[in-house]
Amino acid sequence: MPTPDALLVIIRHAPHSSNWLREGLDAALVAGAFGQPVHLLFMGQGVMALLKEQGSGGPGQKATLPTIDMLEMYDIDKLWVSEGALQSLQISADSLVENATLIADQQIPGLFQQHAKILNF
Amino acid sequence: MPTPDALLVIIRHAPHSSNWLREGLDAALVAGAFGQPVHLLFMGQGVMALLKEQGSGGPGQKATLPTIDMLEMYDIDKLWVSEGALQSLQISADSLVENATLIADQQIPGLFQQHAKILNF
Amino acid sequence: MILHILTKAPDSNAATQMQQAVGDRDAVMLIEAAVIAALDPSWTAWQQCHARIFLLSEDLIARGLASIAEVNGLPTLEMNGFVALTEQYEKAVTWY
Amino acid sequence: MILHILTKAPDSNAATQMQQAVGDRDAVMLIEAAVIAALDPSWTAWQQCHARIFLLSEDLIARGLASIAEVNGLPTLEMNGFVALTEQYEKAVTWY
Amino acid sequence: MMQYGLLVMGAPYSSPAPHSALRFAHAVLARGHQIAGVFFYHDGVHNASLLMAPPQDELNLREAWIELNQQHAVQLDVCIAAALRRGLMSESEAHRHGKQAFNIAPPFELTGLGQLLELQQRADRLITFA
Amino acid sequence: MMQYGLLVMGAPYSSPAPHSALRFAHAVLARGHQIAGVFFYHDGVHNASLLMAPPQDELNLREAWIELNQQHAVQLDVCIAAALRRGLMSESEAHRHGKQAFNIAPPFELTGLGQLLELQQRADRLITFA
Repeated sequence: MPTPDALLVIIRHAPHSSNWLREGLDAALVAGAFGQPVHLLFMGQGVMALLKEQGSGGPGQKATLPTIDMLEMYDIDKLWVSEGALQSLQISADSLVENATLIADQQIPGLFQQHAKILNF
Repeated sequence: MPTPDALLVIIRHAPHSSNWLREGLDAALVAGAFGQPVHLLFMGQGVMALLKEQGSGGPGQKATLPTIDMLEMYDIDKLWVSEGALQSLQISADSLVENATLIADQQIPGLFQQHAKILNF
Repeated sequence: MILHILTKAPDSNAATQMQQAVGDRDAVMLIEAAVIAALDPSWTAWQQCHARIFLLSEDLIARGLASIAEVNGLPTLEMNGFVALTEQYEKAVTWY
Repeated sequence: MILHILTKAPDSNAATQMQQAVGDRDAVMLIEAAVIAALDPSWTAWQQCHARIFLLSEDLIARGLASIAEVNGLPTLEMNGFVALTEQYEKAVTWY
Repeated sequence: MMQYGLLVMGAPYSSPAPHSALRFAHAVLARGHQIAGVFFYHDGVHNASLLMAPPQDELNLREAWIELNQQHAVQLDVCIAAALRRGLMSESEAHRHGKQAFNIAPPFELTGLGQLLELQQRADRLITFA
Repeated sequence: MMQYGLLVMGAPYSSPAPHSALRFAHAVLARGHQIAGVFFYHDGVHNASLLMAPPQDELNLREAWIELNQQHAVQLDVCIAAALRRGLMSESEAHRHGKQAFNIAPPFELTGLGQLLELQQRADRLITFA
């Protein structure tokens, strides 16, 4: 269950298409490193950050998966994924990394209310 | 009728939301100044560049309408506007500047074929 | 209670995602490209957030949409009113 | 005959506008975020451009979509094949 | 009276976000509140560029931020990681990276993301412009 | 053998366009064609920044463009109007604008939009990355 002083970081952008995803994850990692409880919510194309099969980008482009793996080291173990986003992108839950938790879209407004601090990327 | 050596410049972005509109119009103006025949096609939110009622943006932000008015000085008098874009944005043709010409969406692929040079903004 | 600030057009992913997150008592402020919503009174967010959704008037004026917003009877706020909303709602989330 | 290059997702304005401009004999190259189309074999452009629409394989691999593209039986090209298309089609238009 | 923090993530001239943020900031002050700080992240780091040279008839956004700093003591923090990869650095970072020039100077300060989280804790409201 | 022109309108690290353009350029050359020039416009002007300092494990895009210039004599033109408003200028522009520093240097050249139109005329193909 979310703690009231936790930070909710929302990830809405896919890997490689912009720097939003990486800079959003960086914010989550820094908050985690400062000991702040952090929860992540993946919406829209942001769910693509959790695809197991991702490679790196072109030569010299950084992959996202190692950063996703780092989240646990900072005690960021709550990765909520919008069920509706998976459905509309036709992504099966099996193709995501292990520690993702599906959340029904009706529960998303409640999640926002429960967090005192929110950063939206 | 389009001449085969004319440049087709496509404008798809609304005023104030990015610099695409302005930089697209700049390209059209420079081509016109160089004596190249230039035709403009407004698609999607680009049609908003032609709204008569536009003001300037916030303090210090440049308005688009003076640039639209400058087009004629460079002999750029063909301003095609996608009829479908107007319909889907629910903009009436009356609210556009005088020299805009509606074009049916079925004619758009033909327009692309008729121009040897295209720049898409 | 959250103030949602939308900066992208009503047909954008940002708008769709915002609509998924808006709670019953939340409010919505439409700024920048989001004021294009003035053209479409049938946009679902107008119903969803009924009485708690506003267009930023200076962004309407800049885009030539002020009179259509009035014709369509849509609620507008000046920048001062936008700030007042951020006072009332203890959290603000921007969708872009 | 034009090669249309799409760099944004199939649900973007760029994709819609591209579909309005594609002629009967044109081809389509999907790169960057456009390779998300691999997830949706029912996307209308697959029918519209039937046999002349391709996904860039290295962008599929980067995003973890290579095997789904294969499962869905969608045509892919390497960068070399993309260049070959630009040789065949005398004009190229990028939608972003 | 409340404390506002602003998070600016759009570049001048490419995004309307900096303009919106500045107009919002002045309205906040006009209503008697204070601005605890502005944090520039993502493409917003370009707001700090010393070398910005917009046409004469357009607002110089860097100067507008500096005015806000000088008249209302508003702290202007720029995320260092976001800045470096986008070609923005202070004099000391330029030394460290062996560069001959720099394009970030006070009152803009390069700082870490921790500063954003600290601003979010300290302010009554954090408003994002992007 | 054909002549290709490239129009690059995305910023490094914020857009994948520069990466795509570079990979495309190498594939063009590998197929025996020539690259008549690259024109940087809109946010693409940031590709030329001398002060770009990405993390060590990421490609330095400016250096990758310079390599293309040195090994294949590819001209690298940057739109001057787009550059100035985004905080990019050469040494001579810095003098003109009274700035102490500059962040564009050869082989990148500041030039007008006319150069883009000229490239479009001269090349057999103009491919846009944005």
